Amino acid sequence: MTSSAHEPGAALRLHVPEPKARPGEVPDFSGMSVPPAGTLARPPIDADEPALREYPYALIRVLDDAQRAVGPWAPALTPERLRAGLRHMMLTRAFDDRMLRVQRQGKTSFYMKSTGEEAVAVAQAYALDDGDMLFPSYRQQGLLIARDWPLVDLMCQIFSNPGDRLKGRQLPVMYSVPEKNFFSISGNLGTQFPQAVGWAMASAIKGDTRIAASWVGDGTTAEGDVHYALTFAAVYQAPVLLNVVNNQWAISSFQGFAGGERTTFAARAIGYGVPGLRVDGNDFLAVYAVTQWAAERARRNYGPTLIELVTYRAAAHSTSDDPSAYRPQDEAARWPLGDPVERLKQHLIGLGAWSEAQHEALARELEEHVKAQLREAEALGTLGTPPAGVESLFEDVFKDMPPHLQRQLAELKGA
Amino acid sequence: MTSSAHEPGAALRLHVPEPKARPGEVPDFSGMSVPPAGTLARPPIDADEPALREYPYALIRVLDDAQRAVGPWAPALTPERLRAGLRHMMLTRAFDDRMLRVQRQGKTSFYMKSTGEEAVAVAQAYALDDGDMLFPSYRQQGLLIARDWPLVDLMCQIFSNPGDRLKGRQLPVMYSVPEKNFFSISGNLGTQFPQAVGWAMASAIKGDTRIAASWVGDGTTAEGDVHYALTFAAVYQAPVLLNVVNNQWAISSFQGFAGGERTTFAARAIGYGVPGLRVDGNDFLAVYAVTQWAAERARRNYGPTLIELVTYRAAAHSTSDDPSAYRPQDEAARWPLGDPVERLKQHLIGLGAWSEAQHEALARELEEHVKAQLREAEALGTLGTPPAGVESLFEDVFKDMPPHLQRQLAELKGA
Amino acid sequence: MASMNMIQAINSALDVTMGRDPDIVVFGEDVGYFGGVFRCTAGLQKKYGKTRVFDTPIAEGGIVGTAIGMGAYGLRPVIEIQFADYIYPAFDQLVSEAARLRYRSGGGFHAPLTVRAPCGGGIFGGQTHSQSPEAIFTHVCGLKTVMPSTPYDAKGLLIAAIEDDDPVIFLEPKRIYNGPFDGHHERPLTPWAKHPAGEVPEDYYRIELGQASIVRPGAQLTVLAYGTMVHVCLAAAEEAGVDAEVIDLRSLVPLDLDTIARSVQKTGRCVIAHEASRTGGFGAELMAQVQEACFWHLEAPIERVTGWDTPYPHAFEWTYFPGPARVAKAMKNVVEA
Amino acid sequence: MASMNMIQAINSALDVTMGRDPDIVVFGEDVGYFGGVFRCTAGLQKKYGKTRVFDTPIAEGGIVGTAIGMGAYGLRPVIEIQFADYIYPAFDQLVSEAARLRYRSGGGFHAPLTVRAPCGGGIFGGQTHSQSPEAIFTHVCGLKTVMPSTPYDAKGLLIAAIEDDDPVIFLEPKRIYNGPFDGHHERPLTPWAKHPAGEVPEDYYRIELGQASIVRPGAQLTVLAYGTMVHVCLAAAEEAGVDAEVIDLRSLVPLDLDTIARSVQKTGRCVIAHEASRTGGFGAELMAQVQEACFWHLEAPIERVTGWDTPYPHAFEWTYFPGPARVAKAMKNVVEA
Ligand SMILES: Cc1ncc(C[n+]2csc(CCOP(=O)(O)OP(=O)(O)O)c2C)c(N)n1
Ligand SMILES: Cc1ncc(C[n+]2csc(CCOP(=O)(O)OP(=O)(O)O)c2C)c(N)n1
Ligand SMILES: [Mg+2]
Ligand SMILES: [Mg+2]
Repeated sequence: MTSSAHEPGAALRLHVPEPKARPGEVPDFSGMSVPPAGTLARPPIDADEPALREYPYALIRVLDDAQRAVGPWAPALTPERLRAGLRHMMLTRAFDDRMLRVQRQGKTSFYMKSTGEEAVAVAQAYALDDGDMLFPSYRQQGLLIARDWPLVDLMCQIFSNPGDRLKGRQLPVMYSVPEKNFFSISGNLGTQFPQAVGWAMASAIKGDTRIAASWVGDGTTAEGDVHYALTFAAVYQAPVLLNVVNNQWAISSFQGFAGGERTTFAARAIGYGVPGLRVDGNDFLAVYAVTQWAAERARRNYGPTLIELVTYRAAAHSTSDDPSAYRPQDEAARWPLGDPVERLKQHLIGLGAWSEAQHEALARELEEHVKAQLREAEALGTLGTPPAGVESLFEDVFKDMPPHLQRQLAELKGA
Repeated sequence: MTSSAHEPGAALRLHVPEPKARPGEVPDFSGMSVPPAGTLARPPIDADEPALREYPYALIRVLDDAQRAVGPWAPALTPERLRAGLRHMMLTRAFDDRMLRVQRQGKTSFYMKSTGEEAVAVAQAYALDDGDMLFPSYRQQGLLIARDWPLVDLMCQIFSNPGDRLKGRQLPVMYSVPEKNFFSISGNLGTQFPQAVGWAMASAIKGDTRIAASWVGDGTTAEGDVHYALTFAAVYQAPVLLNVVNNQWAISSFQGFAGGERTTFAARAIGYGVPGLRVDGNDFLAVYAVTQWAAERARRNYGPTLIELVTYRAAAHSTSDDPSAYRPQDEAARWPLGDPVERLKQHLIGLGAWSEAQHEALARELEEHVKAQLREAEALGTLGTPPAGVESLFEDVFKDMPPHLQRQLAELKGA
Repeated sequence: MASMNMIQAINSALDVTMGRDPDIVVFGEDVGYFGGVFRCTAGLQKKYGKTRVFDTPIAEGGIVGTAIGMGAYGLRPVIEIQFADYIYPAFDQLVSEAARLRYRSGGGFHAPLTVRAPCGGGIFGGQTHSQSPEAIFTHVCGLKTVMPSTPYDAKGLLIAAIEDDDPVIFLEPKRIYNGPFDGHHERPLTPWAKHPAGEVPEDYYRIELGQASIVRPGAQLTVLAYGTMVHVCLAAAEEAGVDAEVIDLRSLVPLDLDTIARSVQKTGRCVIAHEASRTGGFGAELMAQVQEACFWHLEAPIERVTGWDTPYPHAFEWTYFPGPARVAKAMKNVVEA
Repeated sequence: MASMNMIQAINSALDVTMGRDPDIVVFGEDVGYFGGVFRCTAGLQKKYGKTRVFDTPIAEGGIVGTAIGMGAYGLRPVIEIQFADYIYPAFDQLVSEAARLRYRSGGGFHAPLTVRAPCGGGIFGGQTHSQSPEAIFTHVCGLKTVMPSTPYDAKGLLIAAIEDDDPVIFLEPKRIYNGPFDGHHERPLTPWAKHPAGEVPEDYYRIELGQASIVRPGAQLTVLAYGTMVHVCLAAAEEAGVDAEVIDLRSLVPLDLDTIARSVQKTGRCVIAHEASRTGGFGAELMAQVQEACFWHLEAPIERVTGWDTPYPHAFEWTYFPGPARVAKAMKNVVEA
């Protein structure tokens, strides 16, 4: 703005956010501050929110530039556990890559990758207990993979085939796995956030020990449901982790359209008197440590935490999207926080607990695993193979089929 | 909470907020910090939000215990202007008192007083320009009174009589006065907040100089619309004042149920990177000064401000409510920030610009004025006098009456 | 048996079910300490504690959203929306979430919530305290929609709604909270104490959802109504001197089409009444189903008597309200057609 | 004249009106730089600038809420809801605010907004990218609801909607964005270029809201449809070999009852088709109005062909979709009854 816009009597002007770079321009992350790893204190889990007000503006990082774990947030994770984490991240990526190809082959209608964001889901799953309830968005397939849910089950959902336990009703990737305490994913953005708070409130009402966690994207923070979640979580001090995955983009809209130009998403928490932590989302160890802190806090009745995970959506929004129309092609490559798989790999190598050769072997093994699972799933059919008899269309609308649906089913069968 | 609730493995517990005192108990405002007047700096109007982060937790006050104006926020208001403000506050109170009686007499169905909160509406109206657009809630009748709108017009609305320009369609007090740039009040809480932002955005789109202001109560802050308003205002830097009138109660729910137990409502602004100012809402001068600061900021293209006005709802929520069922009867009397009318009166007396005798005379004059206006309004009828012909029932649903409404009108007339 | 008005009957239903099932929780704006602006939850917080009966932020979407999560946990939330007019901020959670959760999760999760909301006009509440939004819910697959017309029914239906494993929208016509209002607003209201259905068992009983009740048998004409309009139609039948069979639907989804069709096939004539505005109201669906099921029996056009297609106006509330005169006129039209 | 698909026709309507009226602003999720996920706003930001065409936060309630405020200021906002399935978070602002503003303010304020939303299924979008929520809007007094079936109509109706001083819900059946889909999903889609209504004037023209169009005159039977179902019904009429008069309603509120009644009084028979689920769908209202206006002319029960009362399922989308076979069967039933 020129100064004349600020003179008395000046005409008002509408500010419309604009990302730093558009297609054809050079990606520009110069405005983003990437503080060194290991510098921030790890506060006691019972710290009051006012003592935590610097955290939303900071960035908790554990892995330094040489991918060594430094500082008070460095979690005590064994090399075995880290290798398992690496494996789950790589499996998530291999699965995503394969499913994209499968969609391109026309075997299903739609797919959404989480490439570049694998640390979010996998490290967070590791820091939570298996009994904790997850209310994810569509980009946390890594949670299920980290909980060792068979890929073939996810694939059957993607194919809407007879192996699909959702009976072909949901868009691909909208999984629902009660066995893994993984809530039914909704196509409607943000709705899961207050639901997670309600689940956590219920757990507290019943004197249970299980907590809840939920995820939304940066763009989704603008929905009213996110405000409801924060309000209810704060008022009732619900044992819940509210995660904002800031992957910089919401389809074609950069995070400035959700308010990211002026402040951080973690800062939202301050307005509710809730701790807000901001973490390097591509740093497996930092994500683990922050989640673990918030989970312990919740479990010990100190209430909710909002976590902003700073990451980058390296792939297209979905198979319906072409990001080259709205952002520079090489933006992902220039992302200052690097790649989560590569960083954990280097960390393990630095620990002497991993090697390039092991890594390559693992990559091949996982690809084979994905292929084998895919064969199993495809054997049950791909999109177009009816997942069940037509009566299943009318089932589960209600617990028991009411007369009008029975009549409609009869009409359909008669047709 | 006992410490056992915080031990590892402890059972979770739901926290349910509870006000400090219930009926029969002694009102307790000990938790409320009332800092001395005049101690806070008045920042430059172009200050960035990060420089303002203490304000949401402070309380801007101008009138000290002796009701002298002190400190950098003390506005340059002439005694004439202050006397006018006092007059408008007293007129608002006299109007409210009379309308309550009128409702008790059965001449209308419903009424809502603003007793104790008169400084909010009157001082804010004074600090804004007449061309600025107001999107109020139902408790800012003082805005219209400060803009010298005839009481008789408000009364006719309350009576739904033939003088009611809203044609008897709205619940009493849901005024709408385009001539005074006073938007139609909605019965649905919070909806006006994003509308005000939209109006302000439009003003900015058109290069206009007029800004917008809106008001919600503490309870209403929980609605999604408040989040939408803050998000859009922040993203587009809309020239708008978003006011939260924290009068401690939302019908029977104390402000803790809106999140007030953990932090202030002004602090919400921080989460959006918007300045949040917290002001003694019963201090006419402080309310004026803060509003004037925010209005100038908006007018000079520095964007929106959230203002929390700390006050107390001294009367019942509405004529349908009986607060003795949920709060101590003498809570209003013990309210630490006093009464806005009394404080401005004492301030003026201290200036040598007012006297007890003048005050009493003015009170009588205003009562007479209200009565005279009431006679005028009642001459046009009270509830039960049809405000217009029945065809008006079908008018204004659409700009032009479509065939189906014409048919229904004919049906009604034929019936 | 005790004499109860509808508020007391609703309170009793909540009390009885909460006593039987520790997983029932009750919450909403002002429902906790205060007991609700209409007093339907009075005394429950004291009896069952603050973590089972509590006040909430003013955020209808948050109330429904958290209730769905609680339902997924295994609780059985009974929530109050202070006025049905204020249910719209919760519309997305109801339509996109509560209604579809069981379906979209292949039966893996469900949301057994009951949403209580006072509805209807006739209390000089203006356009935002008078609405009857049942039709927008009856169009949503996966929701059940119920509206009682007496204290006895209110208690039995509410218990069934709470125990139902599907989400139920339970609309309470506030004009009949205190007595069986027949539309004669100029006359004093008869209290429920003088009405047989104001006699309510203090204990547990259920009225199954999906069963209509023939509140007045008749031969000349079938009248379909629910909520307040049941009483208006009964009065209108007397005043018109028509031997009407008045059916109280009680539950709109699921609908008791058998009872309706049997009656219309008998009488050959039908009037439908509701307070909600006409276009796209539930009366349209009733007319469609009657037409589909009884076309060859119909001897006259079906008529609808409804609120006009306008917001509910404060001053013209009795012009808006489909009172007994309008219903009687429709009855005569249909009988004489 | 130019050959346009429906996306281009919509884009042209926006372009033409924005060029004529500087108070028109266009906004919504991804509509600015990118031009909308369906490309309906492509090129407009470049042409009219960032303050007249812009992206928004993902907050449908905020989009509608700010649009109402802009309307009160004097602008004419045309907003996009990315999918009609995502309109529910904005439901309160639409129903309680936009629809009632003129009425409750005695004509003092109004909200001349146009809400564009792609609707309908048949694109394997699953339950949250397939809905047709028109019925919940047609029940709301103060809203107009429009759904075009061709590029030509889309442009003319959208221009009329934008210029209308009342709020208009403008639903765009995305299955026919690229061609007149007749329900035969197994066959390749014919593009709009091969359809006469794919010829669209590049300049300004209006199609008034509230005027139905007889797209196929016929004597045996009246068919009422809108959006995609118009093409399905035309195909079904051929396949059933029935001389059907197919009426494209185009605007549901206001409704062109005259054209409808004239036709049914002539044919004595009627089939109603829509993609939305059945109970409480707009078909119920159509059936009611036809019954009211034409009872004595009806020679057979009216039939509805609709989506089932279930969410729109991903895999069973063609079982859900009321395709030409089901419509043809209903036509035969009604003609032979
Ligand atoms: C209520 C609602 N509005 C709009 C959409 C369409 N939509 C799907 S994903 C998306 C972008 C979400 O961005 P973000 O929250 O940042 O998550 P990300 O995709 O980046 O993981 C939009 C607008 C939707 N699904 N639901
Ligand atoms: C959407 C909506 N929900 C509920 C209500 C019912 N209601 C009317 S006023 C009120 C309390 C509002 O409290 P607050 O915002 O603090 O304003 P105050 O009355 O104290 O000025 C409630 C719950 C409403 N009008 N609208
Ligand atoms: Mg994102
Ligand atoms: Mg309040």
